Amino acid sequence: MHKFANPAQFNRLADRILPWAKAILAATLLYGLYLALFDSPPDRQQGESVRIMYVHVPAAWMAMFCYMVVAGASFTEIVWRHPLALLAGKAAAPIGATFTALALITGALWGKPTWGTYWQWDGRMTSVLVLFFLYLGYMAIWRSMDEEEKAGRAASILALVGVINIPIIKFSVEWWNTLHQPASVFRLDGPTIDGNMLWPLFTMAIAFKAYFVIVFLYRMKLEINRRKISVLRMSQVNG
Amino acid sequence: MVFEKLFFEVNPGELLFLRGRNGSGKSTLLRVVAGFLPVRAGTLTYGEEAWGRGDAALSEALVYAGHDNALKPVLTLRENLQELSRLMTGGLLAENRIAEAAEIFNLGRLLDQPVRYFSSGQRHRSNLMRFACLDRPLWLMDEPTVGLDAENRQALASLMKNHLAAGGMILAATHDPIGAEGREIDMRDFQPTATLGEEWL
Amino acid sequence: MVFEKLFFEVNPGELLFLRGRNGSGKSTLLRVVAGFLPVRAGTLTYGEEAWGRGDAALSEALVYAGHDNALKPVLTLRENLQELSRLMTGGLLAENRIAEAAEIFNLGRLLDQPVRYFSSGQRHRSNLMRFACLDRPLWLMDEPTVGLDAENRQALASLMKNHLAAGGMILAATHDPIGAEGREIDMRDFQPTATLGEEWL
Amino acid sequence: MSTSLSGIFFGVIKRDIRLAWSQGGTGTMALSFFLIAVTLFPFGVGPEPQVLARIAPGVIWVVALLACLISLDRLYQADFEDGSLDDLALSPLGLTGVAAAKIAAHWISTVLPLVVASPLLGILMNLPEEAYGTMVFSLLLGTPALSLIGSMGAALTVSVRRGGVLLSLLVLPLYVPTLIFAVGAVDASAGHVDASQPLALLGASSLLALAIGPFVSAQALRLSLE
Amino acid sequence: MSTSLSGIFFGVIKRDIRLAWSQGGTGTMALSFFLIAVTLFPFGVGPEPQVLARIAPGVIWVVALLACLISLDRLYQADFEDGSLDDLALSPLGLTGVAAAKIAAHWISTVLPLVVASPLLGILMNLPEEAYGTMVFSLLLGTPALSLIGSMGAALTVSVRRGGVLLSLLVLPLYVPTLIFAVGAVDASAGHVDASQPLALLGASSLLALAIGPFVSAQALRLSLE
Ligand code: HEM
Ligand SMILES: Nc1ncnc2c1ncn2[C@@H]1O[C@H](COP(=O)(O)OP(=O)(O)OP(=O)(O)O)[C@@H](O)[C@H]1O
Ligand SMILES: Nc1ncnc2c1ncn2[C@@H]1O[C@H](COP(=O)(O)OP(=O)(O)OP(=O)(O)O)[C@@H](O)[C@H]1O
Ligand SMILES: [Mg+2]
Ligand SMILES: [Mg+2]
Repeated sequence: MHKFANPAQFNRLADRILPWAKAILAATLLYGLYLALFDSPPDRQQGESVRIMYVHVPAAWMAMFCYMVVAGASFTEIVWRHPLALLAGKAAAPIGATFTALALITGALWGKPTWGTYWQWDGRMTSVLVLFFLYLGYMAIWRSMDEEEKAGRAASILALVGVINIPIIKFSVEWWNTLHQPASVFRLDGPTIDGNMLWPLFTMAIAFKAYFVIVFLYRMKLEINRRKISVLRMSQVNG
Repeated sequence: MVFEKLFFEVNPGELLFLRGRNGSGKSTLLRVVAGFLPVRAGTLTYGEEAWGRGDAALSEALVYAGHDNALKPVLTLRENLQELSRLMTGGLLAENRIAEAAEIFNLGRLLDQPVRYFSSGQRHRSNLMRFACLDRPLWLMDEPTVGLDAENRQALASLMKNHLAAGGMILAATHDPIGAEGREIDMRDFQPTATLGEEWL
Repeated sequence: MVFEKLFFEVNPGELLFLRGRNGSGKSTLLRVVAGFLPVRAGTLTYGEEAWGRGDAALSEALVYAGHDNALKPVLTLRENLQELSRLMTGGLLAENRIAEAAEIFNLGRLLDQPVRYFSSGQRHRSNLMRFACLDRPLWLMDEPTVGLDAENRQALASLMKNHLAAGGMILAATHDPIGAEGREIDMRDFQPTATLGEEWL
Repeated sequence: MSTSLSGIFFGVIKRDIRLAWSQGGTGTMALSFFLIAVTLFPFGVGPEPQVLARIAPGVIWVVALLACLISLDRLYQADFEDGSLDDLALSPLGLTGVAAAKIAAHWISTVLPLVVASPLLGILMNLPEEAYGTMVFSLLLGTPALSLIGSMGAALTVSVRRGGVLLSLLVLPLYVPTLIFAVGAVDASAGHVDASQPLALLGASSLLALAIGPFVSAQALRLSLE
Repeated sequence: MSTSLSGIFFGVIKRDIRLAWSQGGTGTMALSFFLIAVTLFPFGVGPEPQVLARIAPGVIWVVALLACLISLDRLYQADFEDGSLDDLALSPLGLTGVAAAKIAAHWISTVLPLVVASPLLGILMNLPEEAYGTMVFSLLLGTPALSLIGSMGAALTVSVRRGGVLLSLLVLPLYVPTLIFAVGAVDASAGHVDASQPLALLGASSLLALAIGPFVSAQALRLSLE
């Protein structure tokens, strides 16, 4: 594990992964978009607007997934004081925030034709909005503190406290029976979505994941370089 | 920052001065010893035992006075001292104990004044009174002479000497001569290095 | 507090030390001269003219450095100095001027570092740089030696001497010997009295 | 010298209550903010009684929450700035105990007065009579969560200049569940519906906050000493 | 050395905007508070679109006012604490000019972003479409009064620890007229009524605040130096 604490090692690993991730992204995104836009049937009730799903659902999954990445990195940092973990959280958070915003926006756009309103204060939307604010808070702490490391640890504490929100998002549709769709893909009794829709959905989900990996790795490399600069600066101050 | 090749010990009855240029890490080192900053490598031992951050044993062994005077401006000097004592021991100080401590720094007259009216030197002396009020073996003093007039520097010196004579230990960072005898540690001898290892450079 | 029988003058090329015990009113007097505190009785004159609080003439004649270092932690030392200059003159300082001033206190290396990383002594020296950066005849210095190491005290002394040689005036409150020659005012000679007149007693 | 941990614990509580009610303390201030901000709403929304009655529980709770937030800003900040936090950290009680004591003191000195004043605002906002009891009860049950969650945020932002507003960003989203349960309960009793389920959830969120609040606060405070 | 007063004036504005948007500044933070606090109201009041639409102008204005208030807290406090206030007082521009520059910087860096963000909150609060224009315009016209009045309060409380909440006490009542005119204007256009009269009053209150704000602030700051 501590082998990857070495930034040079990490950079080498990242460089090996990046081309693969780019290839997967290109392939799945093109294929997924083709399937989603042309090759999948319109919904019986919703018509063409159902195509928003192929962005909305993967984005919502990624929003939660990124948060778990941030939380995992935070846990690693708190327990083992692992410098790369610190940066991993910092690198993942803005991506997660972007996906969360995307899920919120596509959800709102989808809501207008289906429910007749952009926004409703139901449990799921609310808890996703809270998730968005948690991301903002996490990034704000990073920005607001004097020293990187201290800021990162403070942000990590917040991220861990905020994990409570993830099960709330997941189960909100069951706890409060509201407008939003209950789980129809990841269910104990198997998916209830039609296979014609399931397949493009998964392709898009893979594309989103690949996109995450690419941006994440680039951001990590950036953060490592920034870190080097600030170390240089500090050693200058200390003479 | 990290210190390299830093090794020293303080024995009962001993006074250790930290000397060094501005920014050489004196305050940082004191805060490490007080347990505020983590020890990245190496160990800190007290008697036989290793000291961790936030150990109860640690808090019952030392008195620390840093750059800031930990005084509440709305409380009087006496109330400030009583709050400190209650925080450190759970009990109040005897009145005559306070009066004696105030005499040392010539603050008797000000005991029942709210601290917000004090001049900078008076505040600093009020903060130094904690050393006379709490019975703890190890004193950590960060620039204790700052802003003191000649008379009060002597008072400080004799307070420190008494503590040493009673078997206490003192670690003091200062630029001024204090007037008490002690060994010196020159911070120049320990190269501070950057917080992160070489691989980041 | 009010000073009784206080009379002094500073002439071009002259350095005046305010001496006195803690709480004798040195800082207060400096703040009166700087125009922060009102003069309750008597007058303060500069050249031929009386000085009032907040006079523009007053602000263009003096530089003041008090107990706090007026530095913004998020800005670098250079930015702090530029902001100060812009506030006092509306213009920016020449780069070589800043570089020279930084050399005096050995801060050249730190010019482009955010001030939040500085140790207490480094901050204090950064604050003293204002004297070298602004061209004003009267310097008001409240405990300028606090927390400085030996080397920097010398630098301060020679900075002060240069200013005096150029016909400047300095009023400095301090407990430490500074190493520059000057007249001393002993605050003991002026009994401070209560703020309100006798008729209230 | 024998140390008495309970002596220290109650000592910290007493100290903080005293400071909160001394000159410039947060005690009176949060209360006044609460009163003034609630009275702003009739100005902002207009004086129609039905509208006011409809929004009364929500406004009272939201403003109580904001008042609490504003006072939290300086929960640890004041001690941090004057160096007392170093002393708190050196207390034999340990930082978790100190944080617990400070949170208790905050609740007693600052939040409890809001609870006591809330019926008065109920009158101003034309709250239905049936709802008064539940409102006060929901405040008693839910506000400890506000102090506890707020303490975590305050501790995280303590070494941040202008932490106050960052604090809001961190803490307000975490207040949302408490707010929803509380207003749910008050609305239920205003509409003569059984309020026991939202009240139970409210109590549960206070308990959850109690379980992690002091510990997380202590960790964050330790960080700020570094 | 020649001094350029306008150079100083714009220098102070630039300095303060830079500090507000630098690490930990109030710029981003007031904005986040605004967004979060407005979103709390639907939680508190419940999601019914008609109710929300009815109270939207009031809530948005009240919360903008509170966000402004919170950021005002440190308008002079930060300079007071680190000793820069002494420097500001010694500037040849004079304290009145400095106060004017700082108020301008506060409005630009902290309040303007709120105005820009307000249409978004209009959507969240289900504000009637006709009212958007007037809302933004009323904010543009009325918020300078908030900065100006707030500056007086901030200056008065600058030497008081925990001035923040004392500040609310002083400033909130003075905000009431501005609030009434502004909400009146927005409500008028939401109901297709002519809003020019309340808007004129709103502009007048900003002008009045402009006339006395910087001067009173300077006097109060002088006091705090003593
Ligand atoms: C802004 C509003 C919305 C938000 C924040 C939101 C959020 C979410 C989230 C977080 C998920 C992932 C849930 C999980 O994996 O368990 C999800 C899934 C989903 N959403 Fe939304 N959503 C919104 C609006 C909508 C609308 C308007 C529709 C369509 C009528 C919709 C349809 C779906 C569907 C079909 C799923 C997949 C459910 C599953 O398979 O688990 N959502 N949404
Ligand atoms: N606001 C105030 N009201 C009344 N008295 C005050 C006030 N502030 C300070 N004093 C008193 O005025 C006296 C002078 O204070 P001043 O700060 O000028 O002393 P000083 O000579 O600078 O001391 P030091 O060497 O400690 O800095 C002190 O005795 C102090 O207690
Ligand atoms: N948060 C920080 N992170 C990294 N380095 C820091 C930090 N704070 C201070 N430093 C640097 O650590 C060095 C040691 O600072 P320290 O305060 O211990 O010095 P000091 O010996 O007490 O100096 P002084 O005599 O000026 O008080 C300084 O060079 C300072 O720039
Ligand atoms: Mg130091
Ligand atoms: Mg003084």
